[in-house]
Amino acid sequence: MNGAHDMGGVHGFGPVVPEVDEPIFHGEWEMRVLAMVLACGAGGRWNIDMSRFARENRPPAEYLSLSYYEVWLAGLERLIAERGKPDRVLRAEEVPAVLARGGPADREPIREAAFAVGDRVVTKNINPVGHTRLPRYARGKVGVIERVHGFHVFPDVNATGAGEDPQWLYAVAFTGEELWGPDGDPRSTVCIDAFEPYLDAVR
Amino acid sequence: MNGAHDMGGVHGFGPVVPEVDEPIFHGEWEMRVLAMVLACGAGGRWNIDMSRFARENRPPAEYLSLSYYEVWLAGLERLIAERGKPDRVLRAEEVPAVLARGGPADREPIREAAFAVGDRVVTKNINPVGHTRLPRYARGKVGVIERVHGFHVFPDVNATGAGEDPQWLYAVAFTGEELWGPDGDPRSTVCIDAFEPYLDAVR
Amino acid sequence: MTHSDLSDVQVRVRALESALVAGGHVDPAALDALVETYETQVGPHLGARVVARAWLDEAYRERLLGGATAAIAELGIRGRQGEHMVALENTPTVHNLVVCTLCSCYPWSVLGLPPVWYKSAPYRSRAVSDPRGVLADFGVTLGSEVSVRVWDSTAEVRYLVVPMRPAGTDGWDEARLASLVTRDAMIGVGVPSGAQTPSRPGSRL
Amino acid sequence: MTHSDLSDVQVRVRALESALVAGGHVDPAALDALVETYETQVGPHLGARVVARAWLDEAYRERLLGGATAAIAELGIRGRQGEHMVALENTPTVHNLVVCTLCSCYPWSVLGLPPVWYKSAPYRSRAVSDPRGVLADFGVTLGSEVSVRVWDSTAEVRYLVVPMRPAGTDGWDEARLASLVTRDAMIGVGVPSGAQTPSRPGSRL
Repeated sequence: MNGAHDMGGVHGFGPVVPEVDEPIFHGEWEMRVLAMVLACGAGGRWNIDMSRFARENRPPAEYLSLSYYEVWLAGLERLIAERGKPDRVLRAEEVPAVLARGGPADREPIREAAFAVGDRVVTKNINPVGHTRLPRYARGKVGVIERVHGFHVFPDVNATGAGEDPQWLYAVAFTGEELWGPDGDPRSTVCIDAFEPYLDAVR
Repeated sequence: MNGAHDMGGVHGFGPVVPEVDEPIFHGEWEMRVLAMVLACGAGGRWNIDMSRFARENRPPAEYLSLSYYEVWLAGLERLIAERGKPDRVLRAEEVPAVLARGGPADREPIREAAFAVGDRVVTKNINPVGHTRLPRYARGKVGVIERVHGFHVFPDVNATGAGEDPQWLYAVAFTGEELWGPDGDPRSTVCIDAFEPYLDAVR
Repeated sequence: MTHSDLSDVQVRVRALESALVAGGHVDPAALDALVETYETQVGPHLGARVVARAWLDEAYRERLLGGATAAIAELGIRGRQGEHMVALENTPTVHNLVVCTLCSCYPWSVLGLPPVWYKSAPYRSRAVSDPRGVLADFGVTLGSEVSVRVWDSTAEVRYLVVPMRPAGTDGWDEARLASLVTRDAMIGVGVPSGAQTPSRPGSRL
Repeated sequence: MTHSDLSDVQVRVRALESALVAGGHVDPAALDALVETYETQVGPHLGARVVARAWLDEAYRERLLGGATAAIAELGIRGRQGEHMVALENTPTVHNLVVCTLCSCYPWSVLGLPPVWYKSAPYRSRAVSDPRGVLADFGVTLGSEVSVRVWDSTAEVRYLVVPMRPAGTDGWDEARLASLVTRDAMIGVGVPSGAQTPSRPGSRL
């Protein structure tokens, strides 16, 4: 979705203001939100792409007025309301192993990659109302395949519950000028990680 | 600027909800804001493009949380703070004539128009931090000149105080598919009013 | 908005007006005159006269479509936010819809001040990307043979939609026809209020 | 945020935890273990070990740049939000900067949880369009000969910046070198804390 979460290139937010000696959490409640999100995430009712969509899919004014862990809390509340409380309980003794294992997104490739390092590609102009990981600023832009990351779960489909539909994933590099025109930094490039369905070949 | 005001194509705001038997103003204060904006606007300290930039140039969360007349109030406060109170006073007896005259934006052309109805053009990809009237959704897109409106004050420059720098102004039509890709309505077109500096010829 | 927020705004407005008036920067009678103009004089009844005239008078219709600012001025209608008018005629196969995605530009001189929904984020965001969805919010469904033309008012040109004349209005005079022409129809999110059936076959609008 | 808002959030968090625990959906000891992990075990000291090892051991550096997930796992470092690691080496002419514009993806396994600024709108919006401006916010100025490569973490790949080894650190052991490697340097918004002069001529970073 073209939501407020898709912030790349938006103006007006002001300077970055790092906090000196920032604590890991700002208040007890942030700890509990983090822990509940991780524990419930291990519960099997939803996947990480559903989680991201539950966080981002809200009115822009609301998204922008909430702090990071408030967005996480709102997302968790929605996931539970829509999909139920976890029925697989993460036990304390399982925590180290579950965190160490993480949630790898790579899958065994079932076809050849369409692109190789150095290929020129153009990103598609898509504007789905659902979840996507192709940011607005990088749509319809010509770039170069910088890396082939592997064959990964496709968030646009996985977020809907229709399966993992894994796809080849690439780092694609764009010049600052391609992304931002004359207002771009000519001595910068931006790489995004783009799934093959986002890309067309440039002849 | 790529601000929260540039809303075309953003998702998540919900349905349009018309108010039944809506009054012209919702409260006395809205009337006074409208009137002060018009009266001070006639005061000569700023132009309409400076006014628009004063309204839109604020943090996105703030812009989205304010009502329309609250944005107008905030803009007026800023204009007065930055440029001073009007020194030319609009008198009550002048109001009918001033409103009837309005503020025409057309100027005597000093050069030929570069494009004619039917020409194919592509909008530039610009991302200025200052004021512009080329919305994000219509950048880098191919369209057709639909109308030649005339030779009009150029807001991008006029908003800075550097003069009117008038330019040819065109209605440019884009297909839904060109703007939104496969998520566009194939039976819709969108016309924007675009100044010549926004446009390149498509050969 | 909470009550205390609203009070804050009211306090700011009063303080600003007091300062402007006290310093001699603003004539309070001018403020009253401005409010009175938009509360009682300027409104969609003006645009409705233009539309009704175009329905009745083919020569006027042609002048309106060829140069709306002058044609509208023929009726004594002109002014701020209507300096550069363009009239857009709906047909059985083309429906026009007007928006301003960047702020809320609107043809004040013929429609008065815009309603809140026109200035709202839902309308400004979706009119250009999902115009049929927006029309559905207003209860308007177009046939598949109708293409939608959205006009995003990104400069100082202001647009007036000329809806199709409803069937069953033969012989009506201008005032009676004007009474059918709603504000929403002239923005493109409605149809004339008396329109039961389209004026020409093949349209469901 | 006002105090009453914060209380509302705290109430919601407590209510949710109570309901989840009471229903047997969540093990409260697991919540404690999760918090404890990210408060005391996982943090930038892990990434600093990786960087220091790469500075000291050319073969390790090559393995890290060729396949970071496995090379990092050699040091016993692995896990959630670090399943697919890529190491990005800064050079006198290339500076790498990591962001996630769409949410706030971050290499938890090597850096711990992200700081607030990394998750903030100012950073997420400007890192891709004005990276030198963002670096200036951190007091970092790059010479004109240095190009910036911004990595927007839009999938499950996580990036670790390997900064340049500071000059004057010859003979330092891994622990001492690691003490120079700040979190910010591994995101790309800072330089190693002891870096007075660059390790190679021609760079001002």
